[in-house]
Amino acid sequence: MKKILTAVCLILVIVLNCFALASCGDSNSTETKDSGSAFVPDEGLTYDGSEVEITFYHTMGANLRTVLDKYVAKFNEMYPNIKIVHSQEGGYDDVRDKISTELTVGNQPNIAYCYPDHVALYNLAGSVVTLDSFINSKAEVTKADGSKEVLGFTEAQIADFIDAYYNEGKEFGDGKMYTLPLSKSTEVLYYNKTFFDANNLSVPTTWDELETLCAQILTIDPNCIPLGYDSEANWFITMAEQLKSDYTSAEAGNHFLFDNETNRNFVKRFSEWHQKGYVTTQEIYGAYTSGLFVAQTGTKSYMSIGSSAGATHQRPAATDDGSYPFEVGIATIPQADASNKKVISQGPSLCIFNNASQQEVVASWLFVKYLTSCVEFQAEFGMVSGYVPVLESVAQNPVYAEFINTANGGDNIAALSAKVCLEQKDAYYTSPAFNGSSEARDQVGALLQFCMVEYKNASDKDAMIKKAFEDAVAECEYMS
Amino acid sequence: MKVELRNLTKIFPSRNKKVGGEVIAVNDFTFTIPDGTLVGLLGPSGCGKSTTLYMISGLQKPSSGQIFFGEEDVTELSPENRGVGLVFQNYALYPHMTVKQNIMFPLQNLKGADKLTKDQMLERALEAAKLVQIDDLMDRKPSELSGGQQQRVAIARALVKMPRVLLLDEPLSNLDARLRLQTREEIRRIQKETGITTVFVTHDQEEAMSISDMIVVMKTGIVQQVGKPQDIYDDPTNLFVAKFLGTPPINVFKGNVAGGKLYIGGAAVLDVPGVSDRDVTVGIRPEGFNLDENGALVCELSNVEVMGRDISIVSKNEASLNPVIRSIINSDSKIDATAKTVKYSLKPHKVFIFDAKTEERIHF
Amino acid sequence: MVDSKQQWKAWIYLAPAIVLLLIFTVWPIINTLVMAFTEDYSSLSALGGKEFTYGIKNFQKVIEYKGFINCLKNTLLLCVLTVPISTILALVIAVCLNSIKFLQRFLQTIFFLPYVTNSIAIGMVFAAMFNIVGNTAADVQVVETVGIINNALGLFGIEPINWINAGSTYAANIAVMTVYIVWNALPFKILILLGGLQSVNKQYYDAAKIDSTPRIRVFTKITVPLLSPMLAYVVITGFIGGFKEYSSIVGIFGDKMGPAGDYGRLNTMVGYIYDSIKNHQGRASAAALILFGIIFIVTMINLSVSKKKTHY
Amino acid sequence: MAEKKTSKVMQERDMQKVSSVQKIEKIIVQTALYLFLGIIAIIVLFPFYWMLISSVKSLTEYNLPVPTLFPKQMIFRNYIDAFSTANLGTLFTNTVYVGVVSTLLSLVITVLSAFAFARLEFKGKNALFGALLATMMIPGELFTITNYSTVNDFGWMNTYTVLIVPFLVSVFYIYLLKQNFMQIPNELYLAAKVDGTSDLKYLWKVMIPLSLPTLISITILKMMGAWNSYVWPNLVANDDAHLLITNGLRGADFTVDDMVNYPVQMAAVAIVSFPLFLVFVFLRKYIMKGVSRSGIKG
Repeated sequence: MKKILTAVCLILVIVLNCFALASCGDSNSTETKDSGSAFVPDEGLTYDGSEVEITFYHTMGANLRTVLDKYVAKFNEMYPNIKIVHSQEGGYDDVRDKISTELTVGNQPNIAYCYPDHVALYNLAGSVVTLDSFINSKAEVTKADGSKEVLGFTEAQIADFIDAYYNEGKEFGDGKMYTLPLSKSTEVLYYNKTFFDANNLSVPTTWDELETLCAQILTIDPNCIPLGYDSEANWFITMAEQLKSDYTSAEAGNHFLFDNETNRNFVKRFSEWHQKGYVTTQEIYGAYTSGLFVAQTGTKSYMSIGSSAGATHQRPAATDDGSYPFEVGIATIPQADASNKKVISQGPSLCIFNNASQQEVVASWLFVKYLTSCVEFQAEFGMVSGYVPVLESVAQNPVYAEFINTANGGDNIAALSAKVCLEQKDAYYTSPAFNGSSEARDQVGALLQFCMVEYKNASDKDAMIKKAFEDAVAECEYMS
Repeated sequence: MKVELRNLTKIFPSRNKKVGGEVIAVNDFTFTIPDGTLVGLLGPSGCGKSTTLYMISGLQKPSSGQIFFGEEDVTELSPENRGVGLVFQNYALYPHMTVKQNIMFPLQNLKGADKLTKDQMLERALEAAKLVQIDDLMDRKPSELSGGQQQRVAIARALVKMPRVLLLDEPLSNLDARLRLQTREEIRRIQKETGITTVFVTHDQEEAMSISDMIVVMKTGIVQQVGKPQDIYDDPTNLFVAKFLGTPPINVFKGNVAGGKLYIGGAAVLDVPGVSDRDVTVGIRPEGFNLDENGALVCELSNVEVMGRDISIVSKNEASLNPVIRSIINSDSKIDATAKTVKYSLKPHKVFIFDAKTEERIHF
Repeated sequence: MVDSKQQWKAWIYLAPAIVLLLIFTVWPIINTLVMAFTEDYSSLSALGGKEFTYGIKNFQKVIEYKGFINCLKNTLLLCVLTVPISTILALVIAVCLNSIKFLQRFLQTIFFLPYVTNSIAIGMVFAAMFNIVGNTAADVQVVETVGIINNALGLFGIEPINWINAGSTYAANIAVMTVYIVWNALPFKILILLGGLQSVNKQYYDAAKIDSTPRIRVFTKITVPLLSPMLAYVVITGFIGGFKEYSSIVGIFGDKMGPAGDYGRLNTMVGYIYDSIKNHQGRASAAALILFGIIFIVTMINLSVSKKKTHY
Repeated sequence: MAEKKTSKVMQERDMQKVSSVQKIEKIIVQTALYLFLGIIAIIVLFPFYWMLISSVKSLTEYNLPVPTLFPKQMIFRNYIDAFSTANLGTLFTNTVYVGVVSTLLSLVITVLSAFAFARLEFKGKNALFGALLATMMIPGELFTITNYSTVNDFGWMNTYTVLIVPFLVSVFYIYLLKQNFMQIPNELYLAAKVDGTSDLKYLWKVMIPLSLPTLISITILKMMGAWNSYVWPNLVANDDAHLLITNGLRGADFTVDDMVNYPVQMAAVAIVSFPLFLVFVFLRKYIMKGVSRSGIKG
């Protein structure tokens, strides 16, 4: 005991000494730089053809990497001196965690898959390159064959982006462009078309219709949960968007606005639905809702709201003769106002990191520009991944058009999903991104889930919901 | 309590599994230990003496044969029901308990009608401690005791439950020479005082001789000779027993018998009437020599050691199977220490002859 | 004995270890201390040029956080439950293993298996075994399956218990965590205790047998005291490990650290540190120092108790 | 003194009865022992069984709400997938290389330090040892960030050095070996001194052979560490040339259309666990000896 006490004293003495040194060092090294300001590339900067190596972190599986490699090769035909080194770093969170550690020593990649809140985090260090000056740049770059291209986007190229996707890159509260969309997905409503047809049910377009429909389905099959919803967070955020109530804002010091009457009301409404057995979610149910939807025995659901990219999981296993036990239908998710549809936009964007070498930055831009604006790549990547291309003109690409034409609720369900996504392209919305936006997302999801679960036992249900909202806001404030 | 062993045999599977086979540790041992005696099991290591002890304790089961305590067959009885006390070679005192706790431990296991109150236990423990004279060390831990003290605690622990039979496994081997002498007297005294039938194992013949009422000499699992210590010393049944007992050890010579005379190295040293002609091995106790100018046994003198009352003479002879011959002579005899040779005559009752092949004793 | 020659020689022997420890252990500890007293420190913000003041605000923030008490409670509760249970169970298993001959090695190998397996995989398996599939928290309930554990309990006529799903009770969650942590902790403890048992002189047991000692008494009066140094070791390391509990909860409940509907319910001290370490390194460091303080105090208590209780 | 009392005590019993009761009791106890151990063994084994069956299930079957206890269809392709998604040859070579080198160096450092603590006298020995033990109580996660920046400053990124050097010193191993060394009688050391044997020679000729089981245990634990390490290698050496087995398999593509392909991941976990399991089976004897000999005492 005495031994260890002495030891601790020893450590403390050493530490206190070093502490003094360290603090001196820190205060001296403070630079005169605005906190969290973004990196803006020099005006008139252009790629001079020098040899650079670009690293790119993503989460692509093997099949997608094959596609990427193919287009890297094509890119290198134009710019042979830009070497692209890309690596799969696990999931989106892994990419974020790795980069935020690497940033501290200046070891970050040049390009990475990102979600808006990741960019907000990186921006604390001012490490993400704003893209506006690149996009608008009229400077010229010489390709390997001697031809030239403009460094920035043309008007037509910008117009070709699906608006909501493109605008997501500007949701950081300062109006600047930080990211470009690579491929996107959304939520769609999968329904058991065979069952709907047999029972003469119509696909719900509003939440009111859905409520009636659930009651109806329960009379047909009492041992079912009519609707399975993948993500409570998406549900909450989408509802706030559909009902035009506040969720978050990018304005500093006033981020978390979701504690309001409208939001409390829909949370209460959905909690009641849950209690009535209308709806369940993946977490609450304890198994994939897609599994519930495709189940052939036991409990089933007849509708499932989930990612458009996961369409193949919403298809029942084929029988021995290759046919499916039921046909899947895909539709836009129910709305508050069927005339003003809102569906969430998710999926990776690309951001570029600041780097000592300006040539690396501009070369990164060239590659990002290539991936986001190349119609062939967007088409092929979309077909392989199940994600939706971010360019409107991809629909005219013959290969992709053929893909969409074959859409059905069986073998070509991925195409069907993509088709629905393309049809609702004007309905996409995105949320403000700031440091803490992912916390807000987690909290509202947990909040909706908490209320759905606790509703049964709470004596004063309104008070319970009110408290849950207050706690969620407090947690967001604390964690951001 | 009389202890009777009938045809006791213990066979172990051989340790070397690849070769297979088995090792006979104890072979057909029949012996009755009279009530209240102190018996020593004596033999070199690996002779089966410890195995025999463990079979009596019940820690090992005999392969065949029976064990009786009095008239009762205890062969199948497990050790806890035999009512024996066992003192281990390393004492096996519980290191985490005080002397008192160690001694009281067996008493706390008594059940039913035998159950004692705490005071009774303390009283019994103290009684046992007094018997081995450690009653002033009751609150010490074993690690705070000397080897001899630990030994006494172990004996007290074995005695405190008043066993029917007390068993001691090499009780003195972990003690230094002085303590050994003292402790063996102690064991003898305690045994006499309690009158408990006691069996102890030793490889030290001196120890066995000094305190035992009876000795069992064993070799490779087979009992060689059973008897009182002096009887065995005076009348060994074979060369092994003759060699194993006695300090200094017996002197052994190559010899032969011809015409009723015993020859060693060509010299007729003794008359052995009635023994037919053959090659023999001759054993002569160190005290079996007389200094005799006319003695037939001529040896080359190496050294003379005066040991107070006696003198010990170290000499050499071609026929000797030992490197040297050691004789003990009364110091009254005169010897010229500078002489080249020494001549001996022999005391017939201290000379044993054994068949050269079977090593069995040949009486004359 | 302390001559100057031995002095410098000792330091030469220790040099490689000390140099590496200074670089990779002591320096990080100092850095942690600095961060803990740098108010609202965040390494990314620091990179962005934000200036910080020094003070104890991080500690205040940690202690004032309402979830912190919850983390502390969970950590303590799991420690207090799992350390004794796993130690006793490991002891019983080790003693049983030590007293059989047939299949001893085989069983020993089996009991060591959890040690060589990836904990994430095992967590997934446990979660699946306790998982109830159904809308358990609704008035209108549709239950698909109650899980293997509930099926097994059903054989004894026990109603299915909602262990880890939406609407489950805190007690049920803790019960599952206890089972899982104990399961995870067993192999190392069995290994240490069995190793200890096998080094105990067999004569003590023979002596006890001769003295007609009942099995229970042999266990409590001989085995346990003779094993007390190993037991103390196992308990102390168990507590240190217990206070660092995190990954096992992730294994069962995922990184949300709680059942659906009540995320964070089972969060622990290290869980809090992990939550904060991404962007609130100041708070994370402060919390780590607080945790170190607690572990230190508990270890001291453990050591002084074991000094009294362990023998020789 | 006791003869009378003893006879009373001992002979009142019906010995024949005692003997048969004894036998029955023994059988019951043995049965109970095996039953207890058997049940625990099943509980211990079940998750493994689960891992193995999960590793041959299809993703669809794995995701069924009611899990199947035996796969309807064995898909051994999962193992091939797990293998082929990562460059297994390089992974194994890298891991073995890092494991062997770091184990050897670690052993040298551990032996030297443990010897200094166990046999040499120097000022501040106890305080230093206490300080080492205290570092074991600090949650190691906190070290990562600082160490990351340290190795970056050293320019060690994506080298074998960064995988080997930072974790060469383990206070736990030093502690274990020191305890072991302390049990070797000091007389041996003094005898060696008298004979003029150098410390190093004594260490090599006496201490090391005598504590071989502990050293083997440390070797195994260290190898296991190399086999299972994930967070640090993933951060500092994630290029193909230095990828370790766990990173290779975990980082490998187990996602299919946004969903983790757990069966393939389970197969990967099984593959990673298997060599460790073999090591334990074959070296069990040494591990047990090492643990018991180190004689851990408070």
